Amino acid sequence: MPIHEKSLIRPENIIRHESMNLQGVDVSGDWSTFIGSRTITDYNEDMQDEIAALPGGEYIHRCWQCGSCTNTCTVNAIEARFNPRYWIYLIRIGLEEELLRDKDILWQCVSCNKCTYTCPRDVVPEGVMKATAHWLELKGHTPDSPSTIFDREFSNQIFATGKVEEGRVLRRFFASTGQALRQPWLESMVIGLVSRLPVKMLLRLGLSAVLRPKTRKWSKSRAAITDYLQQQGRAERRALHLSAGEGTHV
Amino acid sequence: MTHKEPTGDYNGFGPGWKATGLTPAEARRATDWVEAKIDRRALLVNKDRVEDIRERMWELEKDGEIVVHRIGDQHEPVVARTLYGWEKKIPTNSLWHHKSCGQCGNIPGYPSSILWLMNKFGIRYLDETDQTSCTAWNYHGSGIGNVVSLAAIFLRNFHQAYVSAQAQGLPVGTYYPLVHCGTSFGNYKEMRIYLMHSAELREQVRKILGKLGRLVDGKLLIPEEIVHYSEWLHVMRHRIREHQVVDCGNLRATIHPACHVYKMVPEDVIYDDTVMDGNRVAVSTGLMQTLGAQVIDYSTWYDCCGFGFRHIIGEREFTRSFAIDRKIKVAVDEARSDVMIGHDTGCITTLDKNQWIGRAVDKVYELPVMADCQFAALACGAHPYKLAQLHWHASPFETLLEKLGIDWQQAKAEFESYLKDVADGRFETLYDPKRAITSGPGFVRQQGDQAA
Amino acid sequence: MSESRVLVVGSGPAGLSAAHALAAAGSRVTLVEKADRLGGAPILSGYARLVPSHEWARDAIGGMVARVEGNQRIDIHRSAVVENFEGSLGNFRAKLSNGQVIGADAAVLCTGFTHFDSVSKPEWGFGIYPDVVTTVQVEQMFSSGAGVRCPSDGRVPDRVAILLCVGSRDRQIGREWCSKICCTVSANIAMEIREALPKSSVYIYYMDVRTFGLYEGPYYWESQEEHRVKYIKARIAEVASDGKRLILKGEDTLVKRPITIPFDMVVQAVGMDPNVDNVHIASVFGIQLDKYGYVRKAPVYSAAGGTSRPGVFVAGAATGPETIDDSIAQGQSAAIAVLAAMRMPVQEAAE
Amino acid sequence: MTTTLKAPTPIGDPLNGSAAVSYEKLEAIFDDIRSHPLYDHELNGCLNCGICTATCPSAQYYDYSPREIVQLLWTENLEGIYDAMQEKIWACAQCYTCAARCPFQNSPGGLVMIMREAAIKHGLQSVKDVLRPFTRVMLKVISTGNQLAPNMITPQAFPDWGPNISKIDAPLTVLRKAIPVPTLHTLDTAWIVNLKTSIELYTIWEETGVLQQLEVVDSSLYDVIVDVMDEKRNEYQDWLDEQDED
Repeated sequence: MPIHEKSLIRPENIIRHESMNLQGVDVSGDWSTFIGSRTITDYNEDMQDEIAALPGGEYIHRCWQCGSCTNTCTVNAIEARFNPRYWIYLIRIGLEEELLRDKDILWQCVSCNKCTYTCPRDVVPEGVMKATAHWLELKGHTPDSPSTIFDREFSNQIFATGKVEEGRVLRRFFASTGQALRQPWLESMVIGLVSRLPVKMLLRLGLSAVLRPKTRKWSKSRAAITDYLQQQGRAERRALHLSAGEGTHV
Repeated sequence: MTHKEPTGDYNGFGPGWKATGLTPAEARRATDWVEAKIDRRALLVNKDRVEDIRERMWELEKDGEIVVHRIGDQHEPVVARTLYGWEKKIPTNSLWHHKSCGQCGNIPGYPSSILWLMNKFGIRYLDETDQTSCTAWNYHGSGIGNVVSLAAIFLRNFHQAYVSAQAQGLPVGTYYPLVHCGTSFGNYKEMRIYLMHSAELREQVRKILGKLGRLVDGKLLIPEEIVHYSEWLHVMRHRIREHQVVDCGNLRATIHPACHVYKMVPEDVIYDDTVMDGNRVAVSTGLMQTLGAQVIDYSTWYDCCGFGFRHIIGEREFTRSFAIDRKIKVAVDEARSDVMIGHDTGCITTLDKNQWIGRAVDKVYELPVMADCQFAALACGAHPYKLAQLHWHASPFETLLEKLGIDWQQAKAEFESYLKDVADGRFETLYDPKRAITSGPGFVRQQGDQAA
Repeated sequence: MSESRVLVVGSGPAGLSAAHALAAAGSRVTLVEKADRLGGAPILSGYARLVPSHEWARDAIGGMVARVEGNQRIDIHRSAVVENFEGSLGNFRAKLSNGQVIGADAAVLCTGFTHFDSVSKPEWGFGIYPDVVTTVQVEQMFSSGAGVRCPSDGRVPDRVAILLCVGSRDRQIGREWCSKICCTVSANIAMEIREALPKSSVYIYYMDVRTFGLYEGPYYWESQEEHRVKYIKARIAEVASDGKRLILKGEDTLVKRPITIPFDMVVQAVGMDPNVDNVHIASVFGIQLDKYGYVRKAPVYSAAGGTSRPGVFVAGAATGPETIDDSIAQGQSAAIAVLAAMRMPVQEAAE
Repeated sequence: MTTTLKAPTPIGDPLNGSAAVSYEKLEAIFDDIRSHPLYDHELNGCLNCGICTATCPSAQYYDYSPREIVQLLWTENLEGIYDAMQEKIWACAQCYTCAARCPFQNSPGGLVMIMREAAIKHGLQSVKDVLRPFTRVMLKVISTGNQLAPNMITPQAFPDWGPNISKIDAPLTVLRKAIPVPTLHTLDTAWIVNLKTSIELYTIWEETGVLQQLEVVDSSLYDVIVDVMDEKRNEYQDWLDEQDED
């Protein structure tokens, strides 16, 4: 007897044995199908504090669920599931499992900050979204994607030299993501650039690629920045009850 | 106690009404006393705000709109108290069995235990074939049916109960209907409320019943009380104890109160301060405690069994999931229950039959499930197979019987050999089958009935 | 004009305020209190710190009691009730249960309310599970100095739930009113628990939060901003126990999923019922009650504090759920109404 | 010239992706629900408190919420009501816990029944799908007044009830005869039902429009039942004629 109201059940809550024989009785499929409960049975009481410990999340506890943020939200206008009010509620009372269901759309905040201006309680929802995306990353809920890898290569180079050299970022990005260096779009772009840019600039670009120049007196600044980031990273991991490891990607 | 007949202006305000003749001061004191002693939930403000449908019934009778089938002396009523401290008369004798299709269909030990207990007390009753299901299961499950059809069926069955005694040469109203099924009980109580509230519904139903010849003096016949068998068991519990032969002292019992028994028309349900401090419906719990068992509370006592009305027929995935996770598992893990006792058809079926399939998801529970009347019969020495018909139960009642000191293997052997007699046409019965037909094809007037 | 005599019934905030105001204006006051001491609910029920002053009830209301007890113009009858009351404005006679007969020009009923009895909602577990308590009991835990502990075993609760609207907004039990003060009181209690037990978590289950007027800031906002109290939009359906902890069942209506959450302690924010004696009081004083069982107020636009009977006035929670501050204000307001009513015949004669 | 204030906003059937449903049909369905004699009895208002959903057994398993049903009706959300009539109303277990607990004394379970009746009246596809497994039961209950029969509980129909439908291995006829209540010695019905009784019941079905309901939902079942009952009526008439002759 197949379930008529199947669309009302989360697929992961259906426990089914396509083929099963119990004590000589064939109970395959529908005959042995069970439904798991969708009831919430506990709160994660650390969750609000964890988000609050990350930059941007400091004022999450003020929220009273008026919905102004969602009403003004740029992303919500085209993606109804993007609902900062709802996520703030989930975080505040610690419904982690529910929040994680939306982990793939949660990072889509475009930081327009309309919510920041409209919030009557100064929650800074945009900051909360940022903190939440960060939280997902730290907790390991967001596997590497091309965009996070690109970000990392980009940042690493800045940390290393205080500058960005696009060619190198691209090369490393392709290497890390296992892509061929020779991409048709890249080739045509390079050809376009070479034919249009002044020779002097081309020379400088070529030299930079070889010599990897640094910002002047960078090593001192780098030490200070790295130190700060590591300190920050350790604090964040502590707040999130994660084992002490590397800070953010330095 | 002398009982003055109601007279004058007040005639019709309930059969028990009589003028007290108290002075205003005495009346005030009496009222204070009642208010102090009454059920704790019957708070001052509230009491006046919840409608007692019976009051409307008496008014309609006074206005000549309906006839009320009264519970009389021949029914030997016992008074019980309901949720708000109101009184409800429970008849204990001269009963008309309004059977349950689910009980008779797949838990036959259910009706046989009730009849057996009644025989033990020498109670007069009628078990006849002129009755239908209330059809509420079908309505709640499929949506086929409507308020008019449900109300008409209610009144047809209760009219038959009213006139049934004529077949034995007895006056109408001799037998009072005792409803076996919880859904019928809840449904009939709802229908009575709708009927009392809606003149239009009464008119629609009156036409139909007129066509069937089911009116009394051209009026609808409405029962004074709608009574569930578990209420009868409840008020009989001390008398049942007198017949008890099996010690239940080391038993941990959980109760599954049936939704349609106590959530539909909740103001009509029996609560008793001596049963769980009046915090739980009294039926079944009161009986089990009286028989000496420990009744253990569990966190999902209020939950439904998972029957689902439609689900049990079309979609048992929900039924079995709910029955195991929310009832059986909790009763076993939390209450360490030896037996779960219920008082309604669907619940017993659901909780009993849906345990086995738990093995499919490694939820292996073995909790005996049976009705309060079956347990009471066992406690009074009834045969577990021949009478309580436990072999229709899928849950492992054998362990329970061992705990009660009943040799089930011997009983089983006795029953198996009895089945040979049955196959040869020799069977025992609780009841004279000739009385089962009271009119129409097959009716035979009994010798001596005229004189009875 | 001879000195006026006024009967004040009840010595809670409203009664203490009315008695003092009348005496200060030169009247002779007879104050009748059915309990053996003055102070009304805040004293008799052992409230802790009051909203919004945060003063201890025994200090704040105690001060009002002392002021009245020390007033020569106020004649106090404790452990007494009015058994009979007849006459008309300017000429009433009241017979007290202690046998005394009092003459009065007018009467002010400050008969207050009764805390909702949670036993009437068995599905919420009060009276079944010892760790289900009422806001009044938590007040007592604070005011007695015992601290918030689970009554079952004396342990410090890790997780406390406060259920709003217990005995309010519930047709099942004939209570179709909002008790007005429970949201604020609950926020206050929640903050006090968090202050006393910083490791605990406190959740408030609500339908709406009605910390009206200026209570919004110091209660609703502050409980969240400073004390991290969590508000969950759910009216709890049932409190059960798994034998170890209490289990709360409800629907989180924002997440749209049922919840069954374990708690150590459940606090029921009990509402304000009409005084259980109101039917009796109404018959003794010949006044009407409203459909909920509170004292029916006369139209307020001409003169506040009137009842259905001229010369009988009313103040405070006798007319419906009321705060302590407003009860005190109404006591004074009724005093003015009494004085004005007694002057009326003089004025009419002059005209 | 007439002006339409409410813009017709047709929606498609979410189940079968069929053509959009006209606003007129949505309105007709809601009118039938609202004009049901019990509608005002079951719906008084809503505090949106969630007690009904909290106590609802189905809400523990399905994305089904009695609170949502009440809200849809209370706010007269015609599309939402129609949508709920595809799947959600069939998830209700009809236990009436919601009604027993509602602080406003609504009956969400009762409202679901009203919506099911309306779904049947309008012959929605969901009704036909949902009621397919009910055929045998409906045949039984309409023709005999008994919902359930011993011979319906077979291992083929109930494999999930396990091997022990009876723990005593004997023919069903013998097992039924071994029940000490004589009215239960039957296989086809839960108890023996008088011929006259089932005809009286059939008259009730006819008079109350239940047979028309059935015709909408399952015309072939309807035909079978009409045949069976005609035969019973003839049989009863023959018996009555015999009585007259005597």
